Amino acid sequence: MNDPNARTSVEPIPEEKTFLDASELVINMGPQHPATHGVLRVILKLDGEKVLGLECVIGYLHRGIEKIAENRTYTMFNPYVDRMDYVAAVSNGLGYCEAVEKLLNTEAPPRAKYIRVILTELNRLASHQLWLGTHALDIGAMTPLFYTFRDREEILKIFEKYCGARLTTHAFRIGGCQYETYDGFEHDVRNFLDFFTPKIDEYEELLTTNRIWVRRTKNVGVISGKDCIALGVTGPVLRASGVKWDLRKAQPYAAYKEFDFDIPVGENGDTYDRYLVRMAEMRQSMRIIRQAVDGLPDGPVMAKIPKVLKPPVGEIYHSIEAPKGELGYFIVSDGSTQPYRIRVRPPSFVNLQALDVMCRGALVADVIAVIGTLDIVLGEVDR
Amino acid sequence: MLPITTLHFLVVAAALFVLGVIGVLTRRNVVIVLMSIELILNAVNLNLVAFSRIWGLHGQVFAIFVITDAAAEAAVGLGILIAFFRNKETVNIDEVDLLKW
Amino acid sequence: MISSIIAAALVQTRPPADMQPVATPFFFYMLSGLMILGGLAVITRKNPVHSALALIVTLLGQAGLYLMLYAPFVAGVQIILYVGGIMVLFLFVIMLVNLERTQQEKSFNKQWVIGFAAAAALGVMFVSVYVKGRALFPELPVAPLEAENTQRIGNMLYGNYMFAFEIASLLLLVAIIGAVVMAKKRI
Amino acid sequence: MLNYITSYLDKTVQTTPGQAGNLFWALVYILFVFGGVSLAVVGMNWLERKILAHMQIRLGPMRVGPHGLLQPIADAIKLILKEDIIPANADVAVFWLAPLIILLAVFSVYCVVPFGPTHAITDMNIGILFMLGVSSLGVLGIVMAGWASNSHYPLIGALRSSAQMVSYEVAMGLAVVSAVLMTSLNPTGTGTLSMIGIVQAQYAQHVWFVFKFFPLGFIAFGVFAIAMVAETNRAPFDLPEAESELTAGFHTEYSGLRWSLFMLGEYGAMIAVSSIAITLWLGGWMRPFPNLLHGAAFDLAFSLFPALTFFGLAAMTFYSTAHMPKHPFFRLQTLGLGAFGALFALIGFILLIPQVFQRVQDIFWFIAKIAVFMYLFIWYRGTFPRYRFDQLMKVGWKVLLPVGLGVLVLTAIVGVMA
Repeated sequence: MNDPNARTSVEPIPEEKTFLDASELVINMGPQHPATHGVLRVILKLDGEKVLGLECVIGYLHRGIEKIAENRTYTMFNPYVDRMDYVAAVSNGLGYCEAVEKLLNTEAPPRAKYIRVILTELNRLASHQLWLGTHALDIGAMTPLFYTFRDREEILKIFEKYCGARLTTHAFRIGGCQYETYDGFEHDVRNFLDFFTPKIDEYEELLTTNRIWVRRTKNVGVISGKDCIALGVTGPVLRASGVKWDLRKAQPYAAYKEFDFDIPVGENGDTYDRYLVRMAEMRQSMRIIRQAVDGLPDGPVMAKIPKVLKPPVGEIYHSIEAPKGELGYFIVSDGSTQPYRIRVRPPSFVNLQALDVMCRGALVADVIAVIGTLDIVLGEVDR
Repeated sequence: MLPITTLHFLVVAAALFVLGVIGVLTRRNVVIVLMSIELILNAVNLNLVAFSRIWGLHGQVFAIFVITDAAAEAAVGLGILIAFFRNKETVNIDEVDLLKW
Repeated sequence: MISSIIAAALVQTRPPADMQPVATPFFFYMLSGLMILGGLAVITRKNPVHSALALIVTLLGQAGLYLMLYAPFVAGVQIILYVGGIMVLFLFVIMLVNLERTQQEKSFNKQWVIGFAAAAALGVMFVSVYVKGRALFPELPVAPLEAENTQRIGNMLYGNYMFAFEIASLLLLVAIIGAVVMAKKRI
Repeated sequence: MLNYITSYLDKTVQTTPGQAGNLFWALVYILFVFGGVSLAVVGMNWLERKILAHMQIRLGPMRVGPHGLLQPIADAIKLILKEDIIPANADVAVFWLAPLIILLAVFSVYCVVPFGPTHAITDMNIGILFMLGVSSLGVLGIVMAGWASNSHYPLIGALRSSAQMVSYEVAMGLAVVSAVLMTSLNPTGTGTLSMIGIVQAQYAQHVWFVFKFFPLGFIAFGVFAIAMVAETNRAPFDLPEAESELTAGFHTEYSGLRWSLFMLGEYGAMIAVSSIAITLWLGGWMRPFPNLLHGAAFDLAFSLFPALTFFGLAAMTFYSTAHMPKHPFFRLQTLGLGAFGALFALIGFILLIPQVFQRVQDIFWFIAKIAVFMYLFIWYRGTFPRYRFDQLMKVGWKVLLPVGLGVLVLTAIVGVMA
């Protein structure tokens, strides 16, 4: 469990006299709390409203997904990964499929790779929309939630048309995609892009220059790039702290090498920068999708792979840039049909470590904002 | 019933004053002692306003000054109380026996 | 000079003919009964929060009595300052220093007998003064003009009592600083 | 007895029942005002949900009655029938008293709200002082509720909200004083604290105080308008009830009827502070532009407004009745909506009777102004995020207080010069 005092980059809780010396107030937030995004339990040590330290208690949603993998074949385990980060199920599937493909030494055909990019980036948009809505709701702005859900619906419709599922899509197969795109897929995606471009401006109009929003998020939950790296924090949180690190550029996977896009980077590493970075990321995602749709090659969507997968003995680590950060799969194969061990490096779990660092000295209300800005999904934290 | 005269108000004020004095002299909790002092001040105020019915508005003006005074007294008194509580973890007036801490 | 002011005040305090307060004795006895019950509760309750609430009842009753004495401005100030300000401060502090331990201890100190005796003596003194000196209080069941009350108090505050008023503001300033100095952990 | 009752209706008695000492009519007015406020709260509940829903591209209540019109009644029944839970370690007496104190504080304010020159329960010489004082009693109820629940979240919520209300009362008071100062700008130089007197002063000076000494009156009004949102604990100052932080603030442990009393208090307080703002700055019961557009024709045109408003409402209702789905499943709903339309039309026709509209138009304008404020309250809630506690305090003490003081001083200077 997280021991708040074992951190290197955080000063220890000061031994000053607190709260009339009677006692420091210890408040238990969650696991049933509207702002902890699921079943996160946070034990807050407060001095009045000031946070002296906090401890995350996780595991309320633990389903043993990694253990389940040891009793499933590689193909059978594929749907399970959708249940980790359920708001970005497509990304999870992509990471897993690519990891196994790497283990098998095969590669998906180019058309499959393009479809993967399109769906993954759409999923990134959906995930960021959900984040924006809930984050704004936590800070007290109710309305963006409904706007983002309206627009997220369009993405889910595309998913539904493509593979029949909306949330836990299981869109990809090892070796490519199971389905060819449906008729009008490209049209739908282009339509969505045209529909969604003004919507991002709409969100920004509501929040970006709103004085209260700026006050609530500027200089809140500041974390330096150095601390981020020390804690293993990745994704938009890392980029908002000024570190230009995006796996899509750094270790290109799928077809990302072929697209032209920027990595938005923040400066201060505060909540407002994370907000701006994610908003910019949404625009970049749309750029990628447009390029991918325009350049969608013809060809098969499935590589030639054996019916029964028996990867050679060995181990592989493959990571992708999920909406929340680096999502890595470490797979150990003993040459049988079932993996010997699968270990997932979930971005939410690692990012959650930064909560304590970001909240020291802040107020209770900031803890809410910071939990929101970390964009954690408890399904992924607990697995 | 008798018409209400000034004396009626004075009797009520006297009763409140006595209650306040009892509170100050017998309670151990500093907060309640402070509240008893407020009772005493209010008894005085009632007297002043009752007399102002006879002698003009000066009594009411004085009552306002007394209320101001009570506000100042409450603020400082409670401030002292908090400082005291922080050091001794008690609000008993019996234990206020240090000249310096 | 003072006598002339008093005379002027007396002249102006003729009751308006059409303004007869309703059921005055009833309200008086009800309010004063409430006040005394509240006062009793203040000094007898073990829990300071209950004491504070009883004190609030007393203060509100007193505001009613002020209205009955044709002192609406003082009544308003009483409600705003006492009930809305001072008592909230009290409740705040009680919540900050509320200890379970306090409520298990004895609430009266050792010299309570002497305290009661002294208070009783004081009460007897009051009674004797009021009984003996009844004639000293002229009974004028007059009602000063309610309509000009606020205005005339304002005139007095900024006229006769200007200096006292300024001193009071200084007192409040000192009290603010004092309270901050006392209550702050570290300055 | 009958004489006593009818004597107040005499045309020569141009005063409120409280001042006339007429107990019967005072009681009638009290019943009217309190019943009206309770009804308005119920209506507000529905309107807030509908307006907020439409701002957020959803429909809001649609099931109970046509367009969810009966939803508040269903809610009320649900709340009354709900189990009333009192936490085991709560201080029962204080727990019981807290919602009642809040209600008492809120409803006492309405004693002096002037809905018209004679349409008030009573008029006090210290009217505005009384209003501020009584509304500050609401803090006590909140503190009591938070403390009596014997739980961390309500306690923090109560401390927050009492600190907030006490802080914003200061700015509010300063803004009020600058308005009161404006009432004294007459030949005799005597101002007034009475609510009716303040409106009459605006009438006598031919200007709503919000436009007086532009922009001084406007700034004072702005300070008050911000402070009153904070005072009623509404968004963006709804920290005591910050759902995402403190679950529900000071009334976390309350349920059922007692919780609904808190809601009644909150909405009642919103209406109360709005009516203070309207009385002080927006000309109270006076119709818009009383001097710019005066004359018999304009008087008649404006006095027909109430009836026209209700006709408009009726037309809207009939329009949506005609557009209801034709399926037999919706027959009852369609009929109900039609009935609502008929009710509005009936009220409109009643308001066309000269004796009625002449007596009622003051009340209508006052209520129309309140409605604008209520809409603003809802709009804020749909738009703004929530302030953090220290930022809220900063706004109160470092922005509103100096601005209020400055406006007060400037108003005094300009008033003396004028």
